[in-house]
Amino acid sequence: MLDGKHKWIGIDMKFKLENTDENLDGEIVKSVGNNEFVLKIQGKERDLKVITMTHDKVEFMLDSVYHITKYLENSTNRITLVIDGVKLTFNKRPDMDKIVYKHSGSDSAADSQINLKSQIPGRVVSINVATGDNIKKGDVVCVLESMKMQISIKSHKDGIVKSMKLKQGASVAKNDVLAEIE
Amino acid sequence: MLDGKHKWIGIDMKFKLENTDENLDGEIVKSVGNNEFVLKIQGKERDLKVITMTHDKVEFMLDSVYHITKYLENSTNRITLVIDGVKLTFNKRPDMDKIVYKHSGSDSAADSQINLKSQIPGRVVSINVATGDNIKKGDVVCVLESMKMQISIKSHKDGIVKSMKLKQGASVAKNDVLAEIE
Amino acid sequence: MIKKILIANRGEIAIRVIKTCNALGIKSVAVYSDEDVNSKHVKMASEAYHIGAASPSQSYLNMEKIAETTIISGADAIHPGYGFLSENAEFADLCEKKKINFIGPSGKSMRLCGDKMECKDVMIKAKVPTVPGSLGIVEEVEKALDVAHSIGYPVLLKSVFGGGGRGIRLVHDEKELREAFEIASGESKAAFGKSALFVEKFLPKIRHIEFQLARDKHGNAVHIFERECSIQRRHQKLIEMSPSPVVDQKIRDEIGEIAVKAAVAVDYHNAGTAEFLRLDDGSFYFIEINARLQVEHPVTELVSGLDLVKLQIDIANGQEIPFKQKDLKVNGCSIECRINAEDTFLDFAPSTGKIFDVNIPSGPGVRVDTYLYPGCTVSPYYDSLMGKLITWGQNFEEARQRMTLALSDFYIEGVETAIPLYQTILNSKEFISGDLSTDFLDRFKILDRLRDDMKKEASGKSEAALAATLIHSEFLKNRIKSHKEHSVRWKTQVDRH
Amino acid sequence: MIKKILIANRGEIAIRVIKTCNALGIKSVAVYSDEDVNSKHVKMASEAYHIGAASPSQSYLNMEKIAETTIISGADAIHPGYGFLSENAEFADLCEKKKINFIGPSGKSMRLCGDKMECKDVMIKAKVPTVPGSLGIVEEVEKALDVAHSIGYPVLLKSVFGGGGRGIRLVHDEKELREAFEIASGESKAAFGKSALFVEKFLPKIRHIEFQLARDKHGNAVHIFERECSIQRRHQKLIEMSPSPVVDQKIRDEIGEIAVKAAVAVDYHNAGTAEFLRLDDGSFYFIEINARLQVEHPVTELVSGLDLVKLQIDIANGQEIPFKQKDLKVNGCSIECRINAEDTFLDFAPSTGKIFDVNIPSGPGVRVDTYLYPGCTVSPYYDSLMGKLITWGQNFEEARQRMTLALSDFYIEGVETAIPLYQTILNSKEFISGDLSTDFLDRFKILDRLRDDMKKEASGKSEAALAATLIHSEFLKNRIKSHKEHSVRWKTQVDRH
Repeated sequence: MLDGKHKWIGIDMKFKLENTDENLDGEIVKSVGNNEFVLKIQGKERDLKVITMTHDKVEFMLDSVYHITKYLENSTNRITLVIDGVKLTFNKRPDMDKIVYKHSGSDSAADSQINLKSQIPGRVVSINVATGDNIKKGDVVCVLESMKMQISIKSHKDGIVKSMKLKQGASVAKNDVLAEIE
Repeated sequence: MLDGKHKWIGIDMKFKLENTDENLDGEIVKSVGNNEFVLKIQGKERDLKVITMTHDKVEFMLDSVYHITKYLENSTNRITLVIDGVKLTFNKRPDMDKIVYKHSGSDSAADSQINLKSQIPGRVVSINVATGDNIKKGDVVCVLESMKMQISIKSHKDGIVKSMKLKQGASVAKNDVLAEIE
Repeated sequence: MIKKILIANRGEIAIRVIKTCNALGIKSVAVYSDEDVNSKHVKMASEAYHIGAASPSQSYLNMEKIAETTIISGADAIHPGYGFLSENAEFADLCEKKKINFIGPSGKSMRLCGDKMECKDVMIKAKVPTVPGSLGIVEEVEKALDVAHSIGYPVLLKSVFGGGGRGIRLVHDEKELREAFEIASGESKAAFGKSALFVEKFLPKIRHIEFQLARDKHGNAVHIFERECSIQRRHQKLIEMSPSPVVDQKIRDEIGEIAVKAAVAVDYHNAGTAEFLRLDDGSFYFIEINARLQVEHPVTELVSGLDLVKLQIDIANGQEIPFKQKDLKVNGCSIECRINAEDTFLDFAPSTGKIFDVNIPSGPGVRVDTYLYPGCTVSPYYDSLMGKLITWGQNFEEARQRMTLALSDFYIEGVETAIPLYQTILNSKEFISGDLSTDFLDRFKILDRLRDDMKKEASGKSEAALAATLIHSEFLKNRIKSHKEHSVRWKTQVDRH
Repeated sequence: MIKKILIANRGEIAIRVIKTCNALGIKSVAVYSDEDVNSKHVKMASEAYHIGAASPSQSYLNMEKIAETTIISGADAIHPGYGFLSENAEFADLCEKKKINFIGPSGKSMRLCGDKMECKDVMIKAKVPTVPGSLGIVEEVEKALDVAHSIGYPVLLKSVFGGGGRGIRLVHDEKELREAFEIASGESKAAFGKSALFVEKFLPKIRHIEFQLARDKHGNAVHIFERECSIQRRHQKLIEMSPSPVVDQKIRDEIGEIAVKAAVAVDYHNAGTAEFLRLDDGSFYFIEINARLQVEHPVTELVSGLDLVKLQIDIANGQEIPFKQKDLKVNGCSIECRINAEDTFLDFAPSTGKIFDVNIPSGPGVRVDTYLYPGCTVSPYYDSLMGKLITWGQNFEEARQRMTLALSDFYIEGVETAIPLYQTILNSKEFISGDLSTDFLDRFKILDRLRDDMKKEASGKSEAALAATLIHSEFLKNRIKSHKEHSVRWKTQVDRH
């Protein structure tokens, strides 16, 4: 599925395009090497090749069409960018988290592990389960904020929450154990 | 003379313009504030106002004429720059040090001091006097290399070299004592 | 003969004048305020002098300082550009007194052009058609009401000292006229020490068409065709073109001759402009003479092949205009869009700040006059015109297509501009068919269409933007995780070489 | 009708073609090699496809891959630009086979143009004057010697497969001819499997003057004036202009007619160029037809007002040329300088690398066709042409002045260019008086003058440079001493706003 070497995490992004009724949904399906990726945008597979990327700029080819994107704002609730000279704003969809992690564990053998680890450093925005809760794979365990984006961390397996290692507002480092789920 | 607040050191620069017989000689006479300076170029006073300055670029007005200079090479023996689109190279004059410090001590009361201190950090290129030497104010005590330029450090007073605090090739920090001269 | 010109201006027009100075081997002297030390005109001129604080009254409007700087710099002439001191008769007089060659008309001629009522009077005597209204200024509201009654409402109440759309009020009835008169009269008294208002018939669905003029000191005069400047907002021009879609050679000859007559009537010498209103029935009414180079002069340059700044300098030198009316032919079509720093959706309010990035379009038939460069600043102290995009084509359609392409290449990061608005206008069927008028934006609800266009554009790009955002989020995350680990991966291709 | 064009090229010419596609509402498809993923033509096209490795043979010369990409992308036509596959008859045939509209002449016509000897033969039959020399290729050195003897030394030994100055040898006597023949024959055999050389009289002090042609599939043909391309180095053009200083309307009509005749003789359709040599006595000799758009086509565009790429597309669409010979008038004068990445003082050796900074000139009468942007790369894999600076003026002198000004505004950091050389040429009295010839650089020892000019320029700037260096040294020193202490002092004015 995801390129093992680079540990691509399948992000599922859901936005609403400002000033329109347009809802958008997309995810990275896989990395195919040479800076090329397969994405799923609005349910359709698309090929993307990165040309250059910096902290606020992406130049890329999407299905053989060149685009340049510059990010002007990247906050919790909205992302404003200029693409090919056109300014647009994505708003967080009110019905769901903006970014849902499909995979929280980094290993393919995640199911057998007890520890739910954080892939990213971040600040704990909310804790959504408590010790003793019976949860299912994919349930949101907590929400972290990182680089001004809120990211839901989901359980990597079905099980019972044995312990929570988090405090609201606290910072977690990469690979910190967030919870034990048995 | 020099603006006390900013401790402008009067550099006397002597170059030969490459591919010509032209010798050039200039010094900073004083700082008059607001990024403006009085220079003496080829014996004539000129007003210079700095507009912008970076590690390799100077934009300035010289007697009301705008110039932009970009440095391409700034090594021990030569400086290559592009000024207003014209590339030119200054070579070190064979007859003298490229840069002669007119003042080595930073204080006006330098004459009464024993310690010859370094105004700049740098690497010791050569040591030109030995303990016990009888030297005069202005004699070169040593040569330091800093930012790829060689800078002669001259004695701040007449006297006898009591001790040398230097080793060839060693680094000195700003305000390090280079020699004691009594 | 002029050897060195001080340009008493800033921004794109100062640069425009410097370019002609360079072409003629004339030295150019720039002046700059505290705010402008980094401006492009300072960098481009042969010399540049600081003349004062940012506020125009302390720098670009400081007549004594500018005259003094001219003498210090050894310049023998002043080019005033447009705005600032360009139509200040007192300054023209001062230059004459100090033996500085002012590149423009005499103070006397300028006074006549500047005093709209006196000028109108002269025009009526010279049998130049003018807009129905008061014959001279009206000091009393009752007099204004009489005039309005005789010509019929709605009427415009205008200040003699206005210009560029300022000091004009539209009133529909007696009550509105009384109110407007009181306010306008007060404003005028406060600003100029006297109330100097006049009343003119409001003409609906008018076009603004102007004729470029040139007249030398020997009395030779020509017009260099018309410019259609009907696309406006708040009485200020946004888009200009030459030729006008409603002017054929017959009309050009006829109205051009009237324009020349107007220049003769005020003994004008310099390049200048006679402005007219054109009604739907094809009739033209003279409004005023602009006694200076216009912002929109490049469209005339592109269809005539002339350099109007050179022409101004030649005339100031006392030379004869080196061509006759019959030598001038309209070649193709040219359109200009003013690139202002302003927010279309905030009623065109100024938008100022640092320009982080700019891409200036180029290509066949594309000309850009601008002071922009990456890192420059759009100052709140001066007007919002950052530059002008001008295209030329063999015909209107080619010029229009080149304009839409050039507009999409014109990227300015840091301030808002009307570039998206221009795209909507340029692509509208009404603009294409030439159905122009000064109320074009309102009449066709252009701002609503612009909103729709922008939605459509954003919608068309939304999937690509989402794709970028997915990958960019990964990148940011990986960057946090490990700079080193992924640095090779994200190294740009450019760096590879 | 063509709806989508694949451009089988790169660099400035790919961008040039994209601009016309945009203007016509035609979709453009770019192709790119590994080396070019960051190139501007990729960014500007509607779509872009990767076609192979950096080496041209694996990408821009890969006929099958390009044809295949055309079909995959849904393009219905190919524009070949110049160079690469533009004059490859096999490729034109391949396109025909695959039902791709090749924007150029038929393979048959191209073969005729490409085979210099066969073309010459056709021209002689069509009574087009050609340079004295062998009637057909000479396979044996003895035959070459006979021809040389009959026309007189010095002679040029040329390869049929040469072009753009390659494969031409000047020989002064029998001995040189024998030696040159052996080498050239060997080269030709190695490259093309056969020796295909011919001998031509060497003509001293010649001008290179060419005529722009266009002929449609209905047999309508026009010439669009001449271009003077005499300023060359190593038989490659540096500066081109239209009109030529030695061509008046009578000569234009006369030689233009011969040029059209040449196009008819090879049943040419497309825009193309008939190249001539002009001797000092005023006689013209046909050399060859270039069966493609020329590098220097913009000078013709600027004096004719035409878009030659549009004209090519119209002709490929089977349309008739929409004007007649009598509709075409030379308007003003245009000059082009080729902006190559090469070192004038290293015998014009290529200079490649990253472009750290670039300033592209603009202004009245200035056009720049280029792929340069700050951060782009000049690749060693492809030719050294980074762009073209073209100016227009009402007359030669205005175009020339605009060129010298624009050249001084054209700043490219990262590679060497001939910009200083062009300044020396443009300002030389010989260029100004029109005393041009293909040996101009040698005849007037221009490189020596350039050295002098550069010394003078450096000398003129040396005091300002020393002033800058004094202050800059202080700055560097202070920066070391204390970043914080002086940061406010050196803060740029730009940042202040």
